[in-house]
Amino acid sequence: MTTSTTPLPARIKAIRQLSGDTSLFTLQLLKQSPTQQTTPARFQPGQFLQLSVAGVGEAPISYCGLPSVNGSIELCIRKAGRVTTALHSAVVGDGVAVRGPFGHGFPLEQYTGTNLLLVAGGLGMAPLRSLLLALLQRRSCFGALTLLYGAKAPDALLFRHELADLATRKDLSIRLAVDRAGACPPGIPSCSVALLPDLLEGLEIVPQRTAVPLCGPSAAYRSLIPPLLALGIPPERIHLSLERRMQCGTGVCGHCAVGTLLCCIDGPVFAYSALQAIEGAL
Amino acid sequence: MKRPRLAIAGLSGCSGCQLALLNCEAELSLLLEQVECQFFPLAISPVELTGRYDLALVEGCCTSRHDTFLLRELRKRSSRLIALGTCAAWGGVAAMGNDRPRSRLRRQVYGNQPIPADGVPRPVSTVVTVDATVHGCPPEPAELLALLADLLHDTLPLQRSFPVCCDCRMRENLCLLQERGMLCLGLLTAGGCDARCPSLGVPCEGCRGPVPEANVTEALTIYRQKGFDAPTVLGRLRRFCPEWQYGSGA
Amino acid sequence: MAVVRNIDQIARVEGHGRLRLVQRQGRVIEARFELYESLRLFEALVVGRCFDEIPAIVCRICSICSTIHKVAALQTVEAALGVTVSPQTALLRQLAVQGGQIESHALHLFCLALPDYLDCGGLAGLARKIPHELTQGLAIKALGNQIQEQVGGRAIHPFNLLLGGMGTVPTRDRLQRLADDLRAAIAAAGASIALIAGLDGALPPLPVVPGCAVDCASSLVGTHLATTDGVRIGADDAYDWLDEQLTGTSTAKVSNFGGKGPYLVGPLARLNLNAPLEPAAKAAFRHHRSALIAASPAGSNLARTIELLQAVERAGRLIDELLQNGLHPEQPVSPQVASGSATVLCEAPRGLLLHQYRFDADGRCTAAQVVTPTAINQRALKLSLAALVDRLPAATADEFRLQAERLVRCFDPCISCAVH
Amino acid sequence: MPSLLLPHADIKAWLDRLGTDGELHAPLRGRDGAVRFDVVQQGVIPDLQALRSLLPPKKYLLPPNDTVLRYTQADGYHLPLQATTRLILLGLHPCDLAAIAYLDRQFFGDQPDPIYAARRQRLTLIGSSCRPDAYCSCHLSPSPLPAACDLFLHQTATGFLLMPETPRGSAICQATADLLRDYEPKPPPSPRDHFGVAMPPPPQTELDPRLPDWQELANHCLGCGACSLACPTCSCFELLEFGGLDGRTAERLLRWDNCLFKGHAEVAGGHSFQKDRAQRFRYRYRHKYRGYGPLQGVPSCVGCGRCRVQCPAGLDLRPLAERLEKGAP
Ligand SMILES: Cc1cc2nc3c(=O)[nH]c(=O)nc-3n(C[C@H](O)[C@H](O)[C@H](O)COP(=O)(O)OP(=O)(O)OC[C@H]3O[C@@H](n4cnc5c(N)ncnc54)[C@H](O)[C@@H]3O)c2cc1C
Ligand code: SF4
Ligand code: SF4
Ligand code: SF4
Repeated sequence: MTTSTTPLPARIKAIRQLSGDTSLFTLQLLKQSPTQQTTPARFQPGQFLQLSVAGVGEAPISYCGLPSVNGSIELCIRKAGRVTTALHSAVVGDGVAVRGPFGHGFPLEQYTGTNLLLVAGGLGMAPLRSLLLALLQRRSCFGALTLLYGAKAPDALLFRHELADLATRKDLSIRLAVDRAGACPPGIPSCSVALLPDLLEGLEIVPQRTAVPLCGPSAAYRSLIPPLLALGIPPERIHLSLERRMQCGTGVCGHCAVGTLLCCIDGPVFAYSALQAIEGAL
Repeated sequence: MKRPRLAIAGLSGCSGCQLALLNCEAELSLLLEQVECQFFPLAISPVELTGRYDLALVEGCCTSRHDTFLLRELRKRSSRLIALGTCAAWGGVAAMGNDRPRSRLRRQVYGNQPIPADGVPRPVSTVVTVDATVHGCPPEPAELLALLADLLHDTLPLQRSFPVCCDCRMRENLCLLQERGMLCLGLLTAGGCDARCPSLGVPCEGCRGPVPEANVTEALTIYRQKGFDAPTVLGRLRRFCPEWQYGSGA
Repeated sequence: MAVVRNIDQIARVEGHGRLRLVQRQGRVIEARFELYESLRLFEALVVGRCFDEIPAIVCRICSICSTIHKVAALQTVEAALGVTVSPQTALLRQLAVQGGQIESHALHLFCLALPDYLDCGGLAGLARKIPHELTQGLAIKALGNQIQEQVGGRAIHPFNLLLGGMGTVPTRDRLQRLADDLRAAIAAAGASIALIAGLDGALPPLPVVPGCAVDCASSLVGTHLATTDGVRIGADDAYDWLDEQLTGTSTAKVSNFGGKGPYLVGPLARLNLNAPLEPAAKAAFRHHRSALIAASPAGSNLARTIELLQAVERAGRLIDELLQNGLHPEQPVSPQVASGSATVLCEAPRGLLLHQYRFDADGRCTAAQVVTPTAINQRALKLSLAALVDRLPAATADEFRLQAERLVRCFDPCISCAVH
Repeated sequence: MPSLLLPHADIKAWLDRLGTDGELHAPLRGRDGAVRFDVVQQGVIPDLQALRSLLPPKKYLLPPNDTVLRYTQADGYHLPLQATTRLILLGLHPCDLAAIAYLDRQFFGDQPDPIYAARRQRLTLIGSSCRPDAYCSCHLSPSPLPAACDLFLHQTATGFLLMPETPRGSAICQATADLLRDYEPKPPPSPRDHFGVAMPPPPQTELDPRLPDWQELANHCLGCGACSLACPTCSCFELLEFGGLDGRTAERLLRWDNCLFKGHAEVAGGHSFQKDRAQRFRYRYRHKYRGYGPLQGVPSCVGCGRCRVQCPAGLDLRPLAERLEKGAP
């Protein structure tokens, strides 16, 4: 019961700046939730939690790392409004509070044995990193693994160093795109000046055996989905994470309806087939 | 924790927004402990701008050269600048006569006697960028205190967008416009005052300025049905904000 | 060679005023207090507006005096259009005005003036030096605001005071609670008289300025002006007699008093013109009589403190009277629209206030005049500053400035009002 | 079993007795002529003929401004203390009862909302029959919701027929048995009979954004929020956090929101997922006539007519609903 309403205390354990306005926050839960089964640290990639800064408010944030048993949580947060600005002026050791996990994540169980094409635009990399790490943990269960990731400029690419390391792996193919070239910070794996959909060109895809987890802004969805469909990917295997205004995260505040679905409990990850007919879903 | 530095300044106005703060008698001593109020001519001497400010609160509209100078100076020195109250946000009562030539208004008051040059009263945001706005003539004490609490939490107030009617209906008031045929501007006015006036049976005079997406066209139709012609209503609307967007809210 | 030094903005007064000191050979030879508030031109803004809009607009002339401006405008419009309000409304208006008086006087004394005598710059310093007195003072100030809130609907720019009546009559419970709190505050208000009287004024002896006030009973509204030197002017002639002119570099007009004067308006003038007093205030006045009768403007703060006590007592008595009469819901009287004009004289916290409006047959305002106490006081202040220059021949500019600011604050100037 | 009749003459005595088991709230007509649910003082007779209160009884379950969490440095976030006085709500019409049933389903869901649950538990609901007017559309509500209550009062010419529906309701009847008479003629109708008729379940097709009706509604809508605030099942809320001036405490406030407000679907940076009012009308429409989330397929309009009465522009979604919900898309 408490998980749905009372945020649990946590402490900021580490802050790592990833780009001009985005940092990776590692939180440490200070208390287990009273009902042991659910803890904000155990989740499915694609799920989110509600992060509170006392005196400022609460914001929905996607998990960006792996579930943990010791109560450690990684979140990648962009400075955007009240809560996120307050967070960006916080320092290691400061207290925050969390409740979650909420929503439906990516359907990992469906992915066994399939090829996966992960496509991230901008901050969409946050939940997809969580997914990618989970896939790599059980790498042998899945087929070919490809990550396409686009950002505005080279210095806006999140997790640059991690990506550079991952790029050396044989069992994962990574393609990066930036809207405009810029000073290239060191350690960046090769990236092309291109739009995200351009990265699809020349990819070898077996449409019937591929699932596409997608995460990015609406504009990215609108430009990516038609070419994906054209490649023959079935709409029910395109999984995208939607952003909506959220207050409660538990399906009662009435803010996040997409058609007659609620983003917070029916999503935030939806199969495209469920959204196709809905006005303004993307 | 370092105490945030605060500057509170008045341009052309009645000092009401600043007084609203001094009227928070019960909270004043706590406030004085929490923030360093370095520039506040109404209540603190000496008057001098020094260093940088975490927050500048600016009351009043920008009329004279002196107003403009002070405003620019505050903007340069402050991380955040808040337009405090309706004059700062919209021009307020002083801008009510902006539909007439300024020289004519001046002649009406001073005849042909020479007076120092002045300008046309205008909102603060036409001169400098504004980080947030607190509405009201005067602002609600609770909103002022929330703003200062936000300062202590390193953030800015949420800018909301509902009309006074929303406050009014939440208080379960009988609608003065519909049931009493009074010229209540609650439909078009930014809420947040807890419907102070209608709750006492006094129609809203629009002291908080336009609500975002105000549907003036439709409101004029409704007011006309209640017997108020457009010039009367527009005159009322201009009491606190000289320039309204008339387009339908759609 | 003369050197001019500007103190660009005097702090702890309402509005924008600067002190200009002219020095020769290190000595201050002239001091001027100039008001440079931006023009808002209320007297022109209301022209063309319907009579029922005037009070809500002009009350925005000043926040500290908004209640008395509102009431003055209401009474003027009502007088012009021949409206009489119920005795209950009349009492409630008086009560609101007393609330305004309490708030204004307490603000000045406890927030703006006291630091002058305790060698600090404002509230933070006071909180360190006299925490107990400050808390008490702020509590009295809060009471003034609560009265304005209960009766006027809001502490600043009261909206519940309407043409012809009230929006909603306050409830018995609320008024009773206020009356209890007011009664309890009498002691604290009395203690503040001792506090102010005990402070070293430090200002050198200055000339006495004759006083001028509305000849009114305790209602603060009256029909005549009276001066300590025996002039008596009816409301209809008052505007002409005050004879406002623009002079010098201030944006506020100055009164010429029909070629006489200058006169001082405000608490000291009221006490010198025998404004009726409640028992405790009367006793305090008797006790301090010698420091008040025919005193220079430097005595203003003491006079103001006695008036603070007076307002606390008076407000309590007004509530008693209201409760005794029983509270009745009432509908505002709607005026007949007709042409007309009227002038109302009343006492704002800082002194004489005049509102005058003229309406055409459609009820639209064709002319408006507002004369405010701070504007009127400019000549008295000028005279006092000149005397200060004479009395402090050896002072350095900084020493002089300190005294000059003290003197200015004795007048409790309200510059938004003065310029309007 | 014979029904129980409370004769008109004994109502006052009955009410006084009721009030001993909790605070009695019922529709009262104020001096301004408006009807509001409020506490019934001894000796005051509530207006049981009144058709609709300004605010619906949702204010007892989901107050318009409600502190839902407090924060202190020592204890972190915690639930505020809840008042536990029992409340008896009397004079709830079948539509308002159905609306409470709707809120129950929403807030009890998988995980009950603790504050709602506590508030709900302390309520005793006493319904009463009514005579719908032209604004009511309860007879058109295709709602599967029950008009459930503890006790239902059926108004007749001679008095009220008391129909207990729960043990709590029966207990009230027993405790006041001396004031009640047996009433033989025929069994009174159940509350459900007062409310709703079978209509085809709502079609789950998407709403056609090209219908001119949306733009027409949008042009006239003032965005004042009256409709949703007055609606017994509109329950959109926002959560606002206010920090204390001490910098160490905070409280989180739940405040009614409205899907027609500009900010309803706005996210950081000012982007909105419901950009224009026409689109927002479809949002409202979906919730009212088709339901969303776990309550998909459960229309939430119970036909009380408040939105139509209170809209200053006189807007009415009902004719459109009649057109769109009769099976056709
Ligand atoms: C499922 C989901 C996952 C998200 N994951 C991330 C993430 O991993 N990293 C990240 O940086 N951002 C993420 N966001 C966006 C993030 O929630 C917003 O940037 C954040 O709410 C802004 O809050 P604020 O208080 O800083 O801004 P303000 O604009 O001041 O927000 C005020 C309130 O509005 C609501 N709100 C504002 N913007 C949004 C928004 N975009 N989405 C939902 N509610 C909003 C919140 O309830 C917030 O309390 C996610 C959003 C959703 C819906
Ligand atoms: S009285 Fe005024 S503010 Fe209240 S609902 Fe009616 S129009 Fe809106
Ligand atoms: S009701 Fe209207 S006039 Fe009154 S305080 Fe609110 S916005 Fe101002
Ligand atoms: S939509 Fe209108 S008629 Fe239906 S329940 Fe809500 S307020 Fe009543």
